[in-house]
Amino acid sequence: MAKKTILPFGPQHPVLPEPIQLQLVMEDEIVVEAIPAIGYVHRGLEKLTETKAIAENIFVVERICGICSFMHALCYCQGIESLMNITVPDRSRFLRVIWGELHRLHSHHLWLGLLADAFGFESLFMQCWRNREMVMDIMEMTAGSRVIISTNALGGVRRDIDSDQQKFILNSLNKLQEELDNIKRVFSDDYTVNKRLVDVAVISKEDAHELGAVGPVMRASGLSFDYRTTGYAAYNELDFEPIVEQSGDCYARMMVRLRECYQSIDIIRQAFAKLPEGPIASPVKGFPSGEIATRVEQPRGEVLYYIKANGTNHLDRLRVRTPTFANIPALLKMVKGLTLADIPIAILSIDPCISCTER
Amino acid sequence: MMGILQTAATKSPWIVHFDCGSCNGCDIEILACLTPLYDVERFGVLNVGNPKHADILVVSGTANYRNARVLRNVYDQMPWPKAVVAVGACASTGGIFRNCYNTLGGVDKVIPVDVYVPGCAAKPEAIMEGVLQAVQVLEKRKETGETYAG
Amino acid sequence: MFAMVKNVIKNLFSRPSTRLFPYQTREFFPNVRGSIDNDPEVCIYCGACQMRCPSEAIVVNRAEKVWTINPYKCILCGVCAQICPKKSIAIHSEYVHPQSSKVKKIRQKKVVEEAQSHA
Amino acid sequence: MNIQIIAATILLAPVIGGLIAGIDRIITARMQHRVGPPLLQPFYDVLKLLGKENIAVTNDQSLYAVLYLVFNVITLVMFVLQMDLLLILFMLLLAVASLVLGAMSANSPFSKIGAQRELIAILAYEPILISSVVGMYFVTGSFSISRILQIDRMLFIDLPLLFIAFTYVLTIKLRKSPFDFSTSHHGHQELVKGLTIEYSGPSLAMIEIAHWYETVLLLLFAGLFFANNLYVAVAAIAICYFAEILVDNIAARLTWQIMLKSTWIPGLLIAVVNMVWVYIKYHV
Repeated sequence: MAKKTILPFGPQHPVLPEPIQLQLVMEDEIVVEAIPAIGYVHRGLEKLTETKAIAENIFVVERICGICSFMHALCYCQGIESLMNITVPDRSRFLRVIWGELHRLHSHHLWLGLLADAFGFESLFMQCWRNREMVMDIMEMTAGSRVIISTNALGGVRRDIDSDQQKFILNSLNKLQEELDNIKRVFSDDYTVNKRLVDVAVISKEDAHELGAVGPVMRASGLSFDYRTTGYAAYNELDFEPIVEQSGDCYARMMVRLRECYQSIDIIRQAFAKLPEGPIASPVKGFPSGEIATRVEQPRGEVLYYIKANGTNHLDRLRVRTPTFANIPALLKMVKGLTLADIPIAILSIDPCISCTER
Repeated sequence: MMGILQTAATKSPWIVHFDCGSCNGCDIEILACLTPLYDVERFGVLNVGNPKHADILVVSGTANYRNARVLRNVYDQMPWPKAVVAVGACASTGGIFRNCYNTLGGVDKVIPVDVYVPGCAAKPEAIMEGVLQAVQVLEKRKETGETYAG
Repeated sequence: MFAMVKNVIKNLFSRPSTRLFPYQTREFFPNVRGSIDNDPEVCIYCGACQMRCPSEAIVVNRAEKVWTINPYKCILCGVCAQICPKKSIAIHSEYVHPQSSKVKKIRQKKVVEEAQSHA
Repeated sequence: MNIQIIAATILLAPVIGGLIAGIDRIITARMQHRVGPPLLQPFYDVLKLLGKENIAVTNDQSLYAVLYLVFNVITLVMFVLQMDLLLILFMLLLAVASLVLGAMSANSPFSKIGAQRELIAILAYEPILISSVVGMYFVTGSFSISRILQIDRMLFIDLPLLFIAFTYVLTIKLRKSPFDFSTSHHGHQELVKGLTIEYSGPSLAMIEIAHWYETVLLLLFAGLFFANNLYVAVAAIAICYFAEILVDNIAARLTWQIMLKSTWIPGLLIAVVNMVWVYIKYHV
């Protein structure tokens, strides 16, 4: 009978930059149980939105998470817009898709780098983050800020992308695709990488469905579901298929995200090809009332916003269910029985965003 | 001999990063500082991830009731001389989350802060500049032999 | 097994992609949100920016015609510049430099004191 | 004469070791498309650590750090004085043992698991190290370095497979990826810094300096395979170390299970094949 050790994993840990604590109960190096302790990032953001004006809340919800901030703002704006029956101009719908996919690109690159770091592949981490800087440059050029781009507004977007910028973006994306080919070969073929990813932390199709996994975690287990296919923003006019892998292990989750990078590049190109001329925002008058639930597909999965408005400039209630929250049951199932060395990889494979989850 | 020790202290600032309730925006910019385009290792900066090895504590995000104790712990575990850099509007004053019910405000409510880096999210250039300023603080502490001041 | 070798060797024999900050500063893109400034001569001290600032970083004293921004509270959303009726608030691409204390940026109308003394 | 050699070794080895570490860091940075730290960075690091506060969690911890350094110095001095190779290996083992004991003495799960992994690493590389020494014995008829150096034959010609096995375990000894699971050069692993997590300030500096001695010793050991020609030996050491850096940058960290399998099955196999071959060649 092995002695049980409790390893406090976090809240300050270099592999996991975010403060969540997992108390790993271990027998030798096998984890028998993982007890999460959360609340380190809880700020009380939902309550804050009730005191701010509706338009100001865009900046608040953007700061739920710095990595997928655009998606949060998009989801919020779409909710308010449908409450107020605002039709968004066509150009801004396409611009939203472009920025959304750029965010997905940067988020997935970030994740690929962190995954490489988690299995100790420092040069691959550097390579991913170097490629990511191309996307960050695009963000900085088009939106004026690298991370939290604040381009969403009620009724449309705040900034336009002109033709020079469009040329720059498409050039960068071509370069990015070449670089992606380089790292894809490493991620998919390298012997040591495969040793660390294949058959680690498997979630079966049934489990993924039962535990309510979302996003790449679900798609890696063979369930074809992507909220973008329902056609919010301009996705209904673009041609893409949800990316699905069958094996449900860390390798499959990595492959889903890697292939989604290519998909995002493709979607951005399509969106630029179809980008209509016209205004970028429609005027917004009055205040919303009623309640609504809206959803958007984030890099990590689908996010759900519940908004209750009462006809004044303040909301009654805003509730956010983030993809990481939905994926945590799947994570807790994964980590049981893993060795300690696989724990960081398993945790990262759901792409946890604790600041989303705890708000 | 002491002179060599002092110059060495300014050439090898090891950082430990603690995310206190940040939205990840500043965190990923801190990480971006380590990556090829910014490469803080040029100044000898390493992200050691272990407070016992670190000289500079880089904090992002607001302190809240839950993580204030952890933040204090991380700070206390660092060997003297040490310096603290607060990255981003949240770490400096609480930023947009200042009025949330669970936040205490800036991290200077919990630990003494030496350099404030503004921005939301702070640019990698600003973060690097902040770390280099903290190095100056370290040098001064080394010279004066300042010890625990609270 | 050696999929990474090609990348690594290519990196080894090409110039590093590092931006040599602070020895070389990079040119920011136009319209980058770095710092917020106000032209005290154009500003009418209406206080609209104070009202709309999501993080309450701007304080306008209408009586004494003083406009103050705390860059350590500012989240650089750009709303103030967008809604300013006189367009006196400008966003510069140069970021606010780190400091050891939280210094506020104060913009004050210079002629104010003279005008008051005449009155 | 001996005292001069000993003094020169003790003074020069950390300089060389530190420079090697500096070159290593620059080449690694370039491989990652970065500029990297200045060449003297490892010295700055160590000098800085020496000037820092020493936080010890147990009484014996700092003692074990000193012991680790002392044993490494003794091992290197023994090597330079051309003493018995088997004895040198055992002294090296003592050095690692004090590092493990130091990690075990701290009541931290991270450092304890790091220590356990280091013990497994010893289990993996020690047979190969011993068999390469035994292989040298079969060729030269002696465990003593002074006798080995007198042979005017390149040992590599007789022991190519053992040299390959030796460079393989060199990755474990130098704590390079893919086998850097007990402690690693950068802190981004599940054990943070593993073995050395509880050390700080001067004790950590001592461990760093000890690493430099160890690096010099191991590279000299690799040079022993080419001992009759100095230029070839230096070139071989350089190529060997470059290969280590390259492997460090092209591989993910593996688990100790894979390490044990790969050192014991193919590693020991080629070592034994080589040993049998030289035994038949020289003794039958």
